[in-house]
Amino acid sequence: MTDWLHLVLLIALVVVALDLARLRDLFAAAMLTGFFSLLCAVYYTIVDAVDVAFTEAAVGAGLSTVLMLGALSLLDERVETGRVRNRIGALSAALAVAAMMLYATPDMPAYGDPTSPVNQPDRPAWRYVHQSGKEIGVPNIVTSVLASYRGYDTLGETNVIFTAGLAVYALLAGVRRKRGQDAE
Amino acid sequence: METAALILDILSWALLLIGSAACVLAGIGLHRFPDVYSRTHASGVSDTLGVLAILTGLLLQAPSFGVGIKLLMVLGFLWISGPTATHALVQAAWIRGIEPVLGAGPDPFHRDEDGDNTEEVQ
Amino acid sequence: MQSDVVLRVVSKFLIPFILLFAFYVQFHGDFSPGGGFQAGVILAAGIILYALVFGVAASFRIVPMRATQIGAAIGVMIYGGTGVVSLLRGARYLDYNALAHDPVHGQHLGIFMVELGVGIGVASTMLWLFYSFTSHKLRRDGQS
Amino acid sequence: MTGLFGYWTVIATLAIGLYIMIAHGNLVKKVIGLNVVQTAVILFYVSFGKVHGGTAPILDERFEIYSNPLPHVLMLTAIVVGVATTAVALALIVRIWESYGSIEEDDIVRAELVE
Amino acid sequence: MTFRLATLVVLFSGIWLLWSGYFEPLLLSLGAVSVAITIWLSLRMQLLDRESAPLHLTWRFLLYVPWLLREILLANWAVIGLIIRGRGAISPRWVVVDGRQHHDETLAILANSITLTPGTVTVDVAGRTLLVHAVDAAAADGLLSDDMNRRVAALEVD
Amino acid sequence: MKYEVTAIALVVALLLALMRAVRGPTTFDRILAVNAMGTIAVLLIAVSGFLTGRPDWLDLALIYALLNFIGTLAVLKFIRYRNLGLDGGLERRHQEEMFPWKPPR
Repeated sequence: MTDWLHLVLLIALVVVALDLARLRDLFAAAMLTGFFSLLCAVYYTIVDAVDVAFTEAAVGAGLSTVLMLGALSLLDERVETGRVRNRIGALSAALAVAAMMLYATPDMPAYGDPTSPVNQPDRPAWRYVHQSGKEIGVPNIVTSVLASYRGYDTLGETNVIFTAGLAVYALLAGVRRKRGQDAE
Repeated sequence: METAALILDILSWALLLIGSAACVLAGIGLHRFPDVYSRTHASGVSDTLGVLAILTGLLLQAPSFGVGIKLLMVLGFLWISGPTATHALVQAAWIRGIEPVLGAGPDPFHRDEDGDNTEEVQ
Repeated sequence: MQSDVVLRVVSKFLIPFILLFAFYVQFHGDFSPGGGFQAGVILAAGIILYALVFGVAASFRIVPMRATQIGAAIGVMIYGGTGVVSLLRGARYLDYNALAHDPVHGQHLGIFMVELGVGIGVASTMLWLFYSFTSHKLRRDGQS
Repeated sequence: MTGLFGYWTVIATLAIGLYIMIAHGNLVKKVIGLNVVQTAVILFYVSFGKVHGGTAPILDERFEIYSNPLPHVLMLTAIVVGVATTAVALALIVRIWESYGSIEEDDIVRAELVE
Repeated sequence: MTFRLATLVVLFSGIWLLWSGYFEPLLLSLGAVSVAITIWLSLRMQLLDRESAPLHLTWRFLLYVPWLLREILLANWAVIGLIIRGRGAISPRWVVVDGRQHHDETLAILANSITLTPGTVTVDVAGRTLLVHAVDAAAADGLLSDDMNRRVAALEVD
Repeated sequence: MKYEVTAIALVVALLLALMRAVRGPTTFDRILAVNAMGTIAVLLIAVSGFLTGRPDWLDLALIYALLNFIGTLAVLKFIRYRNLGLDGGLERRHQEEMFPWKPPR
C-alpha cells in the first residue's frame, strides 16, 4: 500500500531538487532545503527507517536552517548568486554520472525484496534482527547496532562531530584579520 | 462488530474525511489567493481544522492510553507553535516590505489618495 | 525578539517542554526511536531557541561557550572511557559483556553510557557551532 | 518496474546535486548541492533497507518481519555528521568572504591570479 | 513562587510518566533526574515566571477554550467558502486592535487566538496594539466587535 | 481503509504546497509552503503510524510540533536584524530606529 506513497515522495524530492538548481536567491534556497528535509523525513517514516526520520526531523526542523542563516548573516548582503557558468559542461558531467549509474541499476535488488543479498542469513543484518533481542536485550535494534555491534563506527562519528566543532571554532574564533592588514 | 466500535469507526471516518477535505482545500487556497498575507489564511485552515479533525479522528482509534495522550499533545503543541510560526513569517514579510493586496476598506495607515495600496482585487 | 510579546511568551512556554522531551528521547532510545544523537540535537535546539529570543549574551550566562567546549570533549571521553573500562576488566575495547556479571546487563549499561556520551557530545557540539557563528558575527560588528 | 523506480529517482537527485555543485560558482550554492548529493546517498541506503511486509526494526511480539536496520544505523550518524561538516564548510566560506570579499569562485580565482 | 515551582514539578513529572509509559525503577529515577535538570535549566533561564507558566489562568482558560473552538470552526467555514469562491471573493484589509489586557501573557493569548482563527492574522504587536490582516469584511467585523478581546481580558481577573 | 484515504488527501495537499514552494514568487511564499508542509508532515507521519499498525511513533510528530517554528523564528530574526545573536538591549535600539508599523518602502 505504501508503495505509491514512496514513489510520489521521491518524485516530489526530485522536483524540489530541480528547483534548488534553478534558484539564484540563496535565502530562498536555504528555505527550500527545509522543504527537502521534511519530504525526506516523511519518506524515511514510510520506508520504516523511523530512527533516521527522527534524526532528520530534529536536525531539519531545528538546526540546519539556523546554522545556514547564521552563516548567511555573516555574508552580509550577498544573498544573490552570480551567473551560472559552464552549464553545458555541468549538465554533461551530471548526465554521464547518471547514465553510468542507470546502467548499473538492473543488477540491483528490487525495492523491498526480502531475498536481496543484504537480507541473507549469512549477512550481519540477519544476526542483528534475529539475535539482538537475546544478545543485547534492547527492543530497538537500531540502538543496539549503533551502540553495541557497531560501537567503533559510532565512536568515529562522535569524534568527527567533535572535530567539526573544533574546526569551526578554530576558523571563526580567532582575531579577524583582513588581507594586507595586521591583526587588530 | 459491536455497536460502540461501529459508532467510533463511523465517527473517525467522518472526522478523517473532514480533515482531509480541509487540508486539500487549504492546499487549493494556497494557489487561489493573491499574496502571502491572504495565503496564510488558507494555510490556517489546515493548521486548525485539518489538524483538529485528523488528530481527533485518529484519537478515536487510539489503541492505548499513551498513544491518545501523545495525539492530544501533538494537537496542543501544534496549536501553540503553529500560529507563532505564522506570526513570525507574516511579520518577516511585513518588515521586508511586502505590500499586501488590499480590497476596498478602511486603511489604518491613512496614506495618500493616490497611494497604490488600495488597488482593487480582481 | 525579546520585544515581540508573542514570540517571547510562546518560546518561554515551550522551551521547558523541548528540554524535557530531549531527556525523554535520550533515555527511551532503547524502547522507541531516538537516542543520543537525536536527544543531543533537540537539547541544542531548545537552547538555540532561547538564544534566538533572548540573545546570545543571555544564553552565554546559562551555558557558557567554555561549557560547550568542555561538554563536547566530555561526551567523547565518556564514550571512549566506556571502552577503556571494558579493557580494564579484561575484555576487548567496547565489549560491554564484561561491564557487569550478566552479559545482557552489561550490554544495557554499556549502551546507556555510550548513548549518554553521544548525547552530551552532540548537544554541546551543536550549541558550540551555533555560538561560534553568532559570536563571530557579534564580534565582527563590534557589538560584543 | 516499480522495484527499480526508487533507484532512478535517487540517481536523478544525485545528478541534480552534482549539477548544482559544478554549474554554480557561488560557494554556498555548492554546499547546498553537496547537501542534495548527501541526501541522495542517504535515500539510496535507506530505501534498500526496506523489506516488503516488514516493519520498523523495533522488536515487538506482534511482528515477525523487520526491515534491515544496518542502513538506518549508518545513515543516522551520517545525517548529524553531515550537519557538522556543513557547518565547517560554511565557516570556511565565511573566512573566504572575509579575506576575498566575494564567495564567487570566479572572483576568487581572479584575485589569486592578480597576486 | 514555591507553589508555582511545586506545581511545575508535579506537572513535568506527570508529563514524563505520560510520555514514558514505563514504570521501572531505573526509568523512574532517570525521569526524576530529567525533571530536575529541566527545572534547573528553566530556572537559570528565568523561564518559570507568571508569564510563561500562567498557572493562575488555568481554570478560566479552560472555560475559554470551548468558545475559541467554536470561533475557529465558524471562521474555518467562512474561509473555506472564500477558497471555493476564489480570488474575487476576498477583500483583504488591515485592522488595528487595541488589546484590553494588562499582562503580556494574555496579550500573547489574544494575538495567538487571532492568528489561530483563519481569516485573521496578527502581523505585529507594538505596546498593547495589534496590527491584524483580515481576509474580508466579515472577518474584520468579527474582530472589531471586540468579543474575543473582552473574553481574553476577562481571563486575567486578579 | 480510512487511513489510506486520509493519506492520499494529505499527499495531494503536500503536492499543492510543493507547487506553491516551487512557484514562489517571493521567498515568503516558499516559507509559507514549508510551514504548511510541516503541518502536513506531522499529520502524514501520525496517519502512517496508524496505517502500518505501529502508532507509537508519535514522538516524531511531537518533535515537529515542538521544533518546527524555530526555523521561522530564525528567519524573522535574520530579516529583522541580520544577526541571529542580538540580545534585547541592542534589539530595542534597532527598534527605536524603526518606527513601529512604518508603511513599507
